[in-house]
This record gives sequence, C-alpha cells and structure tokens, in this order.
Amino acid sequence: MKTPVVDFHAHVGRWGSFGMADDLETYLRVMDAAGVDISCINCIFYGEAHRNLDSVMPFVKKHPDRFVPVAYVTPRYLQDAIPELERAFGKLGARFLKLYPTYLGKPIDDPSYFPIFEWANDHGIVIMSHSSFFFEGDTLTMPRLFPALAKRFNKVRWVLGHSGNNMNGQAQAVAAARECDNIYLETCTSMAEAGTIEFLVNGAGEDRVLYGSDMPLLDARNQVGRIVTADISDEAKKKVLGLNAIKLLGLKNKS
Amino acid sequence: MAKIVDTPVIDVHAHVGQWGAKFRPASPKMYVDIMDAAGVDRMGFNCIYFDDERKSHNVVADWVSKYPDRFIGVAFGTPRHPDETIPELERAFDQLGFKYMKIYPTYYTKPVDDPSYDLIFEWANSRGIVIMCHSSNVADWDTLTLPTKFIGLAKRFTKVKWLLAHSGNAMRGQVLAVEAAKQCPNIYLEICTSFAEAGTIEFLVNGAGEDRVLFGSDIPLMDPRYHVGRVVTADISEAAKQKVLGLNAKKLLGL
Amino acid sequence: MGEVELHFKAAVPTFDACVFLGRRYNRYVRSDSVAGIIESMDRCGVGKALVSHVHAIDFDGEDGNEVLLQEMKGQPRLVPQFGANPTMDDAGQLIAQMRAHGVRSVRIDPKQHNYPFTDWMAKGWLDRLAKEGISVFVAAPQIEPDQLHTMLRAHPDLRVVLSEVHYVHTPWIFPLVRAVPNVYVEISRFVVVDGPKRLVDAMGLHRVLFGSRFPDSAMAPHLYGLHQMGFTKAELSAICAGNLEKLLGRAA
Amino acid sequence: MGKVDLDFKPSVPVFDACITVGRRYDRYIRVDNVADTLATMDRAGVQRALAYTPHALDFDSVEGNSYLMEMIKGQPRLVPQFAVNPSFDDLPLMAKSMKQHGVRSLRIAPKFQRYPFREWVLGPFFDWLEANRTPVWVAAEEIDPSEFHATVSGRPGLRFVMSQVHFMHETWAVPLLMSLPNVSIEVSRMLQPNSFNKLIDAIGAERVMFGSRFPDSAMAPQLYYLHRSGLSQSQLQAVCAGNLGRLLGKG
Repeated sequence: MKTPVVDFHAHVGRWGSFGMADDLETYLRVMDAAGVDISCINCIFYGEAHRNLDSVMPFVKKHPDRFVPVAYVTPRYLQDAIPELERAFGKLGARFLKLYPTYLGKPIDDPSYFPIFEWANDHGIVIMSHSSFFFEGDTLTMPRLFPALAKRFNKVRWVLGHSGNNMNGQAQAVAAARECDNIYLETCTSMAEAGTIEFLVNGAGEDRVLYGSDMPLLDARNQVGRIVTADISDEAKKKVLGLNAIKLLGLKNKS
Repeated sequence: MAKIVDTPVIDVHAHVGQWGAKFRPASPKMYVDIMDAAGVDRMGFNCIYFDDERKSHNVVADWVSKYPDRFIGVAFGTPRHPDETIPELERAFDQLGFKYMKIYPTYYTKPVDDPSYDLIFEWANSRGIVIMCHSSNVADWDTLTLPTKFIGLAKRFTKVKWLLAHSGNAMRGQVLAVEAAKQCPNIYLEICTSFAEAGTIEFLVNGAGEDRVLFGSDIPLMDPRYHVGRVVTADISEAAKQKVLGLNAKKLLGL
Repeated sequence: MGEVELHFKAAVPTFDACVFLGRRYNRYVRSDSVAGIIESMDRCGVGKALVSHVHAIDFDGEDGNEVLLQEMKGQPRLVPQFGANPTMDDAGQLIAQMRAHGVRSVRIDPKQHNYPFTDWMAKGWLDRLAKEGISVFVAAPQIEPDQLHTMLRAHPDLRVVLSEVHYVHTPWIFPLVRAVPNVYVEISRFVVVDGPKRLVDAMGLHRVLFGSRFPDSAMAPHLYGLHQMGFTKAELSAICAGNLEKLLGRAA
Repeated sequence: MGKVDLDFKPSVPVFDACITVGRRYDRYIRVDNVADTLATMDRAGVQRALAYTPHALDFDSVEGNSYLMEMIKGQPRLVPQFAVNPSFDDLPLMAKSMKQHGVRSLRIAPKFQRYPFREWVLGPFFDWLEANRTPVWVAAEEIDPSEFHATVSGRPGLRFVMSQVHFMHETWAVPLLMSLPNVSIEVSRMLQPNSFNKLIDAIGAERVMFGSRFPDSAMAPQLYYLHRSGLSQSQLQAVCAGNLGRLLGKG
C-alpha cells in the first residue's frame, strides 16, 4: 500500500557511547526498507547552537527530497539562540524547532525558555519538545506542563515527542491534547506498551498523532510496525504515518 | 613575580577528631606542620563526629591546649538533645574560650530552618555569635542546607553572623550563596570545597564583596595548601587576597 | 511514496519467546489475561507463545507457576515457562513439577531477588537444570554481565536466553555473544537500527529468538520489523519459531 | 603571621595531565573555549596541557575527537587526548585518526559506557594498545577497583593513568597503585593533607603526574600545594611535567 510516510522524530549526530552511528547510507537503506519517504532530522548534542544544524545540513543537501532540517537551540546560551533561529528558519529552511529540557536540567516552562517561545510564537512555528513522565519525579517535561504553554504561546503548534513515553505519561499527553487543539503527539519510544497507538489515536484524535522513530537510535521498521499493526482504521494509519505531518509542516503531498 | 608577604592567614573551617577512613593519624603537631608549610597562622576547628556536644568540646579544648596561640576552639550545637545544648554552649564560650560555633544539619537530617534549631539560634542571637553552617546545593535533591534558606534566618536572627561553609559547594550552590550574601549584610561565605570549579573565588569575591569571603580548608579532608593556593592564584586584587586569607576572619571573630 | 503494509500478518510460523501473563501489583497494564494474549496473537499471526506469570517473578515461584498453569489450561498455543529462584526453590521438586507439566524453561531474576549469579550461590541447582536440558531465561537488566559471562563459561551445557536486551546493553552484548556459544538473545527490546541483523552477524542465526515482552510492548511491531529486515524466509523461520522450538526440545 | 605568595608562579616547567575543552550538554561551565583556556594557562604558569573533550565520552568518540581537533587547531600548547569506546569504535579507524593528529594517549569511561572492564570484552583493544604502546587514562569514578585490579594485573605491558582520584577513592587507589607498577596517577583531586608526600612515599615520584581537571577545578591551586610539599626539585620537575612527557613520548 502506498501512502506518504513522514518520520517526525529523527536525529543526526553519532552516539557511539551507546552504540549509535549515523551514516547516511544505513539511514537511507533503513528508511527505504521501512517505507519512509521523509525524515525530519535534528541534532541536539552541541552547546554551540550552529553546530547542531550544521551537522544536519549535509544530509539535507545531499538528499533534499528525503530529509527535512529541524533546528535546535538551548536557553543556556541564549545569546546564540535567537540568531540561530533566524539563520535556521530564514536561511536554511528549517521546518520546525526541537527542544530538549532534559539537557538544560530545567522544566520546559522555565522562564529562561520564554524568549525562544516568544520568537516561535511571533513566527507561528512548530516546536517539538521531549516529553516524559515515567514516574513521580520525572517532571522536567511532563505533558501536563504543556497546556499552559500552548495557551500562552497559542500561535505555536506544540508536538510532544514520545507522547509522555510510557503509560503514565501517555495519559497526561492525551489530556493535554484534549485541552489544547495546538498540541500534537509523536509516537516513538522504546517502551511501546501494547495498545499505545490505539490509546493515543482514540484519545487525542487521529488528526493529532504523528509518526516518529527516534532514528538512528531505534529502527524505523519497528516504529512503522507500531502504526501499521495497531487496531485503528486504515484512514487513521495513513494520517498518523504521514498525512498529518504534511499538513502540519506544509510539505508537498506527492500522492 | 613571586611576592611573599607576611599577612594574617586564618583557616576558619577545620575539624578534629579521628576519621580513620579519611585521615589517620591526626595530631596537633601534624596540623601545625601543615599550617607552617601552607603559611597558615591560626586555625579554628570543631568536632562534629559525636552526637554529644560535651564530648566534642572536650576533644577540641584538648587540641587547643597544645598550641593555644595557633588554634581556636569552635563549638558544636545540634538540636537532637535540646536539654544539653545550651548549658554546653555556655561552657564552651564562657569557660573554654571558644570563639564561634558550627552546626551541621546534614547529620541532623533536617533542614537548617527547621524550628528545632530555633533554641540554638535564639541563644546565639542574644550573644551576637558567629554560626558557621554547612551549605550545599550540588543537585536537586541537595536542599537541607540550600544557601537561600539562610536569608530567612539572617533576617530573623539579625545579631547572628552567618558563615556559609563551602559557599554552596558546586557552581549552582555558589549562585545561591552569593544571592544570600547580597540580600543580607550578616551573611559571610567560606570557600573550601572539593568541587572548586575554575573561577569560584573570583565569582564569590566579585559577587559578595571582598569583605565577606573567608578562607577555610576542611582539614583533615583536604589540605590547606590547596585552598590557600586557590586564593593566592585567583584573579582578584592583592588586597582582596589578604582579606580573604585572614583579615576578614580577624575582624569577624574579633581576634 | 512510502510502501507500507497496513494489514500485516506473519509470513512464517511464529512462536513468541517472551510473553507475560497476569495483573501487576504496582501498575495497570492494558492486557493481563489469556484472552488478551490470544487476541493479540491472532491479530498478527503468532501461532504460539512462551508465557511466564508475573506473580512468579514478583512474589513467589510456587504460587505464580500454579496460577499460570490454571489460567492457561486448555490453551495449547500458550507454552508455560516457570519463574524460579535458586535461593528458594528446591531443584528436585522444581524439576519434578516441570516434568509433570512439560515445562522446558525457567525465568530467573537475580537482581530483583537479591542474589549474585555465581557458582557459590547456584552451582548445584544449575547443574541439575542443565542435566535436564532446561533452558534459563533472564532479562538483561537483571544480571551483572561479568557474572553471566563467568557462569556461561563454567556451565557449557547450560543454555541461557538473555531477554529484554536494550540499547544501553550494546556495549557488552556483542562481546558476550562472541565470547560464549551457550547464550541466546531474545530481541523484544533490541529495536536499534538493524538490531536483529547485527546480532545474527555477531552470533550466527541459530541463537537469535523473536520475542515481544507483551504486554509491556506490543507484539506485532517487532514481527513487522523482522519481516522488513531483509532475512530470507528460512532465516526468518528460524528466528520467529525454529530456534526456540529446538531450544525447548533439547533432550534431557 | 602566615607567609604566602600572592603572585605565585611554578618554579618548574608544567605540563597539565588533565584538562577539558568544549561546552557541556548538561550544564554551564565558566571556561569552554580555547582562548580562555590559554589565558588561564598563562596565569597559572602552565606551558602545555593534555586536553580531551567530554563530548567524546558523553556522546561519541569520532565526533567528539574531531570537535576537539577543530577547537585546538594551531595551538601546540594543547596536546590532544582522544576518547575511545572500545566496545563500539572501529579500532583501525581510530588508529589512523590518532596517527594523523599525532595523538599519543586515550581516555576511556567503562562505567559510564556500561561495559565490564574485563579481558573478554577488551582483549582485542588491549592487544592493539600494547602493539601501539598507547597509554590510557581512566577516571577513578569510572573504575570498579577489584575488576580493574584483576584485569590490569594480567596486562603488565599496558600503561594506565588513574585520573581524577578523589578522597573518596583514596582507600583503594593507593593500594592499587602499590600493587600495579603499570598504573600512574593524575592528582587533580588529591586534596587530602600531605597527599603528595604520602603518595610519593608509597610509590615513588615517577608515576605521579600533576593535572588540574580544568575547568571543573581551577588550574593553579594544586601547583601551589605541590610547591609547598617539600619535594626535591627533581621530584617536582618529574611530577609537574617530566613523567607525563616521558609517558607520551614512548612508542
């Protein structure tokens, strides 16, 4: 069955400490085998904001039809952040912004993030943040922090990477999406309890769930497998796999 | 080039009592030999290993008696046995000639602003005593002696001079310690720590002012030569170095 | 346009090597019954599943194994696996029970049960299991890798299946499977890029087992991923069922 | 009155055996660039420093090491040390890159990278190190003492440097050094009273190396302590630069 497949959550940058390489050839081979058309890729490892997108761009330049660049900044070096956003969205064609409060060590609603949120709101961009609530105490990116942000910065479309990660977090993520129509949920996780995709789609609605893989840490074939084998309608599968992302990011639908 | 000066050098943070796991044997002679090598004039030490103030004070007094012109007795107070504490503090200051006191909430396992400490603080306030307390915030969990807790105490017990040992320990704690000193003129900062990030002394002196930072070593955990080294090699004025090394302590303790 | 299969079913006979049955004492799971397991198996074409009961791990082997047998009675597609603890369970009694019910594997949890996996702790017990041809399953987070390596060397007749190998274990899993021939890997959590392929390259085809750890992860996606991995049908058959059948069929 | 030197500079050449450069993913540090690092070395009287970047351990050796080389390019006073993850890295590729950049030492992090420090994991890596005569740095907090002792005692031909040894590690670190002649110590966190005298009494001065772990510690204070420890001039020279120079020069 042919249908557009957009991977909303993918990285570049090696993480050899845990066995992850990022060579282009493997990337494309796995995308092809999984049936993925486009991967939205970010890099979050460097303190110097420009280094992150600079690692992404060679992939995009080589295969502009397969990779979409995603910006990354951190408020730790705020002096770098806004110029980098200007460069990423103004010059390099970034389609959305990734945030990772876990590395900052502060919650997603920490005021140090606000200048970034304000810029994003002014430009009406999409932000994907890591989101997780495994257990009591895992609070930096718990999904229930997002509705207040989504209301305050209501021109931003907020994507919750991992949809809260495990079942505890998924319940909060679905509640957040129900509360705010500018909150979307992304699916990848290495937890992946049975019934996760069904829970997200039935809870948040099939229009607000986005397929993601966490490539090249996790294999896209397994993560696509989670969508296509879920107990949801074919229409919903197609939306989650790619149609929703195309709409959200304003990509061209080649079908 | 080298600039050897004769200046008062007073180590305000030292301990006595054997701690076999870390340093043995400890003896008054060994302390004096190390002080001579480091260029330390006088040293104020306490004993916090016994949950018994009387025993602590006896150990300290015995050491002081060996080199009374080099050693300064420091009292210890804990709320765990409240009926013993005040009489024993009175003995330490009135009969044994101790000059200031130390408290250690980490062993008491309650925060420094726990009401059970009020008994000690009220007594100290009535006499205008210097209280040195461990202060630390190296991670989110590390809150018992959070430097900002001392702001409320310093405003309530205004006659007490509060000396924050370790100045919050790691960089994140230092930020809070400087904030506390800025808000309260009766808060002072002591420098020793095994974290000792580059730029710490400069940060404390520039933040709290050169009149409110005091040299200490934590012997027998650490060697005074290292901590003297941190002061003399810091990027601050010579006048500031001399104040931190001893002039501030001399004034604060009325030596 | 991406080519995906929206109605996937396994193309080869499939025997899931890692399924758990039962309610948890500390959290809700979405599927906790025999009916739930069977339904999930039917959806993606899994023929058989090797099932442990969570009670046997979290509380007690004797009680948990008994509940397991009761609940799965009359379901030939579910193959029982016992939970066991060498510090508690007498090897003779355990083996007799297993013989009586045709159980060919046990699951151990050394970290949760607070014992070192060493000879001075478990030598006699393991010797008897090995002699009986019983395989031992253990989750990777439940064991010290160096202890496991030492024991695999010391007990060449013992077969150990390492389950729930996650990407955080990549630093030692490859050296381990290269160093010892009597360890198997169940792939339910090894969802890294090319995971099953890299394992086959490192350890050969016959020690890699499909498993899902249902319901803590969904059953079908692993199988879907395996089918897209580029294996031949014979390789796929070995990983999806043949290898496990052979392992459980080892003679006493 | 105490006698102190308010403008201290070391009296011997200094080669710092442990500094890092580069930003961190998880926290702010006060000095994260090469220019400020060199300014600090000037102030501290340190001529050369062996530098690695935490990125190469936290994330990836290939990218981290190349990040390091990019940062220190054209700075002969900063001597590169590469990080390696022997359970994952392509060793021939690593060798090529080391040769290209004249890198003479490596750093590993077994606990963080979660591999057992055992011959069955590291055998090929050890053979390779031995063939290339490459010394390896490892932080004390990355070591399980019994495991390290058992493995290293079987490899007398290798050279290890135990780095960042805190007083928490003193109970086992000194006996370990006494028992294993092929292990040296970098002293950035040896802050205990008389630590240098005790260390040199126990193992001699040849295996003791000054290091600062800058910028996680200041660079100069430990040099002050060393200069006030009553060492002979030749011991001081060996500890401050000679031992490290010799170790890196082998091969």
